[in-house]
Amino acid sequence: MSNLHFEGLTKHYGAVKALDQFTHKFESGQVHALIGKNGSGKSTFIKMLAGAIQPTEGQMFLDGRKLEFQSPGEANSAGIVTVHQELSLVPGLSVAENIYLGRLPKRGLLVNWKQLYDDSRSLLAEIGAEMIDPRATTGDLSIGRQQIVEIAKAMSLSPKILLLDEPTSALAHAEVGQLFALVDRLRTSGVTIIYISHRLAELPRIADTVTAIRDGTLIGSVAIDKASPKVILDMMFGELPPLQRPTRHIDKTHSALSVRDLELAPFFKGVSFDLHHGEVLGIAGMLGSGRTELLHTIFGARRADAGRIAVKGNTVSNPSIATMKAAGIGYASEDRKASGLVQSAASHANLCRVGQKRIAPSGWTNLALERPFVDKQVAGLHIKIGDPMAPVSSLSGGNQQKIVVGGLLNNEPDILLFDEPGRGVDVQAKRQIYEIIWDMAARGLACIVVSTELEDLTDCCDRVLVLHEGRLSAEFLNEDLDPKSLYAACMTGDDTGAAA
Amino acid sequence: MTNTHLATQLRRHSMLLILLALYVLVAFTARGFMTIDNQLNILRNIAVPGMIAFGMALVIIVGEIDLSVGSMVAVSACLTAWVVEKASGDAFEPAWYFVALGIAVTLCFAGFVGWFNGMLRQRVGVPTFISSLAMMATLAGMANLITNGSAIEAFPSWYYIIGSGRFLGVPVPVYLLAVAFVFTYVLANFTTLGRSIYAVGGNMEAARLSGIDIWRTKKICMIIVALFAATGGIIYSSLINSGNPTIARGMELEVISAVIIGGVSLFGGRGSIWGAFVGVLFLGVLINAMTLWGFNPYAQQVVRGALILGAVFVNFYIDRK
Amino acid sequence: MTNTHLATQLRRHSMLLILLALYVLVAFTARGFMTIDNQLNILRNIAVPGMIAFGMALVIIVGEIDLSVGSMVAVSACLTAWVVEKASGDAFEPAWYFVALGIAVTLCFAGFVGWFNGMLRQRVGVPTFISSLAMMATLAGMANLITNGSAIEAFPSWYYIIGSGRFLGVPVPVYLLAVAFVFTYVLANFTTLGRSIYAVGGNMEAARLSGIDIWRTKKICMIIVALFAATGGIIYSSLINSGNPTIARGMELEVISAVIIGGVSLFGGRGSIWGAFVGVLFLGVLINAMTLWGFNPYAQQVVRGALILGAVFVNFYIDRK
Amino acid sequence: QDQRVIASIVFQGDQFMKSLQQGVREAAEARGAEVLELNIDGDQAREAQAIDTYISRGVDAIVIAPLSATNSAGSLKRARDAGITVVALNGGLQDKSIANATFSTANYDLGASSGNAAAAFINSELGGEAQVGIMAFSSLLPEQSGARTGGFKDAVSKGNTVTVVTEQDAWMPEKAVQVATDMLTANPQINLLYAANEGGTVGAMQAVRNAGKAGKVYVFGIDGSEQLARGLMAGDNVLQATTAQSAKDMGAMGANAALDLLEGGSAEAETSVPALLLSRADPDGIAAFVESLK
Ligand SMILES: Nc1ncnc2c1ncn2[C@@H]1O[C@H](COP(=O)(O)OP(=O)(O)OP(=O)(O)O)[C@@H](O)[C@H]1O
Ligand SMILES: Nc1ncnc2c1ncn2[C@@H]1O[C@H](COP(=O)(O)OP(=O)(O)OP(=O)(O)O)[C@@H](O)[C@H]1O
Ligand SMILES: [Mg+2]
Ligand SMILES: [Mg+2]
Repeated sequence: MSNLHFEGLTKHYGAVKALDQFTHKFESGQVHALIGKNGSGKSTFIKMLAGAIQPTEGQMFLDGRKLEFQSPGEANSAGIVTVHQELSLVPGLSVAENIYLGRLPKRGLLVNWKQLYDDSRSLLAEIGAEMIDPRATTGDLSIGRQQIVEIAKAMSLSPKILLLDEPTSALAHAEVGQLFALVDRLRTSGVTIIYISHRLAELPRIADTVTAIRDGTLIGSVAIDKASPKVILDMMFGELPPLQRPTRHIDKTHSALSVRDLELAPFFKGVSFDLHHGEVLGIAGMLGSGRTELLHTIFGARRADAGRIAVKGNTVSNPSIATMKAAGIGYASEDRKASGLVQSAASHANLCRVGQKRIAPSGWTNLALERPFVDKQVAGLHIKIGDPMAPVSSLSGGNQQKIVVGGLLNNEPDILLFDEPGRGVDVQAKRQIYEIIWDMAARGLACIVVSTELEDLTDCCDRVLVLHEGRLSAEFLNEDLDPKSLYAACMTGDDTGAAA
Repeated sequence: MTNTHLATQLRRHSMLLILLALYVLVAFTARGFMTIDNQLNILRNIAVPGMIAFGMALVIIVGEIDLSVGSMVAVSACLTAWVVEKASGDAFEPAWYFVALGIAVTLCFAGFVGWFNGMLRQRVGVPTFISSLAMMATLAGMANLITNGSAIEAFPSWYYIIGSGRFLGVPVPVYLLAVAFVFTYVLANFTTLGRSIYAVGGNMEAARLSGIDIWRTKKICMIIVALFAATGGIIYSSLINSGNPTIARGMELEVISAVIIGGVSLFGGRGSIWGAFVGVLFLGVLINAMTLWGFNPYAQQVVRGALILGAVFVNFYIDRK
Repeated sequence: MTNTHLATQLRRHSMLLILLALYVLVAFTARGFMTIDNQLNILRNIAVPGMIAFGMALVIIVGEIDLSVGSMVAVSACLTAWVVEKASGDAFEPAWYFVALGIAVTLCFAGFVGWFNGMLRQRVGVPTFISSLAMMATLAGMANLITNGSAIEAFPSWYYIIGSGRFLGVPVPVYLLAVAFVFTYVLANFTTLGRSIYAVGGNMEAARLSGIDIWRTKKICMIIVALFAATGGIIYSSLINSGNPTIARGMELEVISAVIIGGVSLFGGRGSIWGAFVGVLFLGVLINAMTLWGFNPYAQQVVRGALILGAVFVNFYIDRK
Repeated sequence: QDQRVIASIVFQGDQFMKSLQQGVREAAEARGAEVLELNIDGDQAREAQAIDTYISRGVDAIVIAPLSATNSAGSLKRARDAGITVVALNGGLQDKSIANATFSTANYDLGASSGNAAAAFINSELGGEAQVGIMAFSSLLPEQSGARTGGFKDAVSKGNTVTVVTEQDAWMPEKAVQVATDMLTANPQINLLYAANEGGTVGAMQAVRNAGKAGKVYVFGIDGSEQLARGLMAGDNVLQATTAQSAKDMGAMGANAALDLLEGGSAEAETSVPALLLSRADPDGIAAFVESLK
């Protein structure tokens, strides 16, 4: 039995108090949910416990024994194992090597490859992921599967304490179910689990207690049966006004975007739909169902094999990013880090990148010329930034997402494609982003929103299409939107979308 | 508050401070260093590596590299001389338009090579490190082939002006350096193309999805550095009054060091033209100091290496703090 | 299925196929190429760049670079000769243990420099590109200082064996090359350290979080390449029977090209020792063919550059398909 | 009167250049002058820049081994115009009006000296016929390399039937070993190798030894060093002759001429320093040369 105890744990980054005087005790053999809005210090806490960073002050105890880690390896040997928020896999190595990274089985001086593959295979089977080949190159797997590899890696360390930092943010429902079954099993066998998630709906399904941090300070901890959604939100944000999706009348005489028989092998085929001015259209589908590719194709980032795309009634003959942008389309990528933002650049530069030609049509530009466009979006979207010239990587996920949106708005688009706008963003930030989307829709903008979290779609969209096995299989209008029927529509037939 | 502000400023300009420290050191130990004449000398000596460094800074910021600039300098000097010689039919004093033709042909050739490097990167994905390395051998060979190994002397008597002339007491190459600085500085800081360069180097995919023509951006940078290298070759051809295939050997590494010493990140997306200038000046002062100190040439290599290491060390150390 | 399998295999070994194509081309056009003697010549000629390339492959896979290997070869040759000379007090035929001492001192020195490069990277974050560039100048200067600019001839008569001897008809350096190959091949593919090298180069943070000592891993790679360079210097000192500071100039770029031609990614994490060997062999065959063809040295540079470009082009093109 | 300052500039880090600078330094310091040394590493532009730096530094004299007989002229003329005494060593300058004094051994003569020795050898030992392989440094320093091989070729064919089978570039010793080995493989008929500098000569000598062709292939070279001297004295009969220059003497003459001129004296405008043939047949000459290197 292992009790985790913290005394005044504190981490400062210069003037930033990422975590301040954290004093708390986690009961052993339970699943503890740790919640808080973006940048509240959750990952910082986890990283200290994992030995990835050292506390500025304060102490950590396991069963009364003081913990002092100089490296992640030491934490592992103490039985504390972490699945970090950012995927930490080596893309060029095999799945098996990633699972046993740093601890490959040896025979004499050499790696025992047979044992490595056998162990990995049985471990993957144990967690219900036998479809993953231990010899496969990790970088070739989908994000979801990489996440499973990450969890397998944690399991291989036979943890006493397991720390999961947003393990589900990239997982689809079926995979989340698998993960929860695994967590249940571990709990039964006495493992203590600390679980960070922004998906508040999944907490009752998995957690025993809920602990909230706000701005680096511990707010409180309650048992799950006392943690109604309102209690949780109050702990996270203080008072939060209820979300009201406005009902709008959409004029369907003119379509902003019409897509006909679009095909991109092997992802989708015969995709046709219309998007109207002022409409927010959701596209649901399982992980890996090809929604990102669909958006990319519409945006001209990939070339369709067949089909026709018309913007405001005019067929675009040769879709490329440049022509689509000129036609008024904007695209917000699903991965802020890899393709949405230039992380090394300032918030200022990221806000001006997409709309460059509009901000400075002559090709000459300067900071003073650009500043109004930056200020406008910072104010309009309530982006919290200290210095707009500081690298965008120093912002929280929610604010980074707003920078993405702000950058697009500076190009004054008519149609916006949002790929996973809510990924890794806290509830409040997510609501703000919805409100921004509605605001824009009210001004006649047409939006497409893709999300793996079906609740996002039901909360946000006027109409939802389901992409299933490469075809649009269902359509829901806003009055009959609810996550359950949406989920059922995504799941009809077998679940090859996630397994193929 | 002002204190941390000062500290930040200090850190941002740490390389400049190190350069100043070197200046003071040399001023007190090398006779003749602090004369105006010598200062102008330094500027003239860094003119060619300097302008190439500005172009190289753009290339590195956009996420590429060009190892062929040294050979490009050599081949440009030779090509200019060769064209003048062929065009003027060995006249003793070739007319100005033959010189203009030589310069034009050379610049076109350089532009083409730069474009070709960029094209290889785009169409076949060959990393510029390797394609430009192969280009380095090819161009060096071409310089030798054109001149058949010996220097071509074909310029009119006034041609010296480009490399060794003075205007208002200041050497002509210094003006060219200034033009190159202003050009790249403005490009990097005050044009949308400059913004695109940083974006492409910082995150190619994000830049592409923003509708930036990433390949065009990269090619422009490759072309600019090639053009500057060609200009450098023309300046040198004037300085030594002939097209000589042996010049500028190893200059690529000198230029790249300067750029990196000046704080441009080899990973792309970060750095400034001003930083590249500070880096070039640092190396220029170092070489000048070595010449003035005049001690054992072998020890000079060691001291030079050690001073570079020391400067980079201190710079990174301050940065880290 | 077998068809795609074949295609995959073809793609994986595309550089090997290009090498074979070159072989066939040269075999039909260069007299004396296909003799056993010449083949052994090629192997002996690539022995030194080859072993350094294996070490360099590890360094590049782990995400670093070392530009000082050429100077390291030179300084090692000189240091060995210098130690033998000083220790044996100019005896006409120095005893074997003085030679052993010379070799030992040289290897220790090289190991220290490799460690020092790694240490600078760790403690101050100086990129190895720049620190090893400074080290290149420093070591070159040291080689000249030690020998005072001229070659030191201090070896006993049997010393030639290391660089020019034969055993069962095969030159000794070829055995050393084979040992270096097996050593690095096994290290990279069959040891935990080797897998850590790939992990650190592929994702430094992930490797660190898995409890891998990333700095130790990087340092080991830097030390290995330095040791191989030192061994190369010793082989050369035997080949030319003296410690000469002018050898191996520019070898760093040759070695790095070979490694990259062999498919090792400059961004780290990907590549193989076998690939590095293919790259080295490609360059070795090319240089040998040039000599056998015997045409104009200037044209050789152009042809060489063009063939490298062509090979890399075709290789990347096949890879892309 | 201040101490006189002499800048001593060479273009390469080899034995010859080192001895040259040593000669300048010793002679100048013996007469109380200060010496600034520089090696411009084969870079014409760097040479021009260094000379300009010395002009603005206001040195009294420049004693230089110019990188090129023609290209180095421009900046040295500027130095002369600025009132600096210019002494050219080694190859000298084509335009004789620039240097106050010149001490040179023409590169062509160096080649011819080895060529004459080779001609005699071919005549007496090889029956007047030879198949020759040449190693030069034309992509490093085209002018010098061309003059040295030209001199050799002209001299060696006098009275003999000489075929130049192949001509390659190889000037660093370890590369030269490889190139020479490849040359011998490709052209087994070669029985004489000529190399135009020290590295090439060392490489050719070692390649013949390694290939076990001692007694079948003979080597002639240029430049002198301790290693080459030993090669000439070795019993394997590989290296036959090489032509050195009296580098230290040349340097000392240069420095003295410069100081003489500065002190109001005069100096010969042109002095030809004879090439120094080191030959297997003349052990005393070799010994004397080795002594001069110390
Ligand atoms: N290396 C760092 N340097 C400076 N500040 C940092 C660093 N890492 C984190 N911070 C700051 O510390 C605070 C807490 O960050 P942390 O990553 O712990 O938040 P989080 O609760 O995990 O947020 P999210 O839900 O977005 O993952 C934030 O304000 C963040 O900007
Ligand atoms: N470049 C590629 N090469 C091969 N397969 C790919 C490539 N890109 C994506 N895939 C695969 O195509 C399928 C569709 O991927 P896509 O990213 O479009 O799905 P998605 O519905 O957007 O899901 P996600 O939630 O992961 O974004 C996945 O199985 C993915 O692994
Ligand atoms: Mg976090
Ligand atoms: Mg997607």
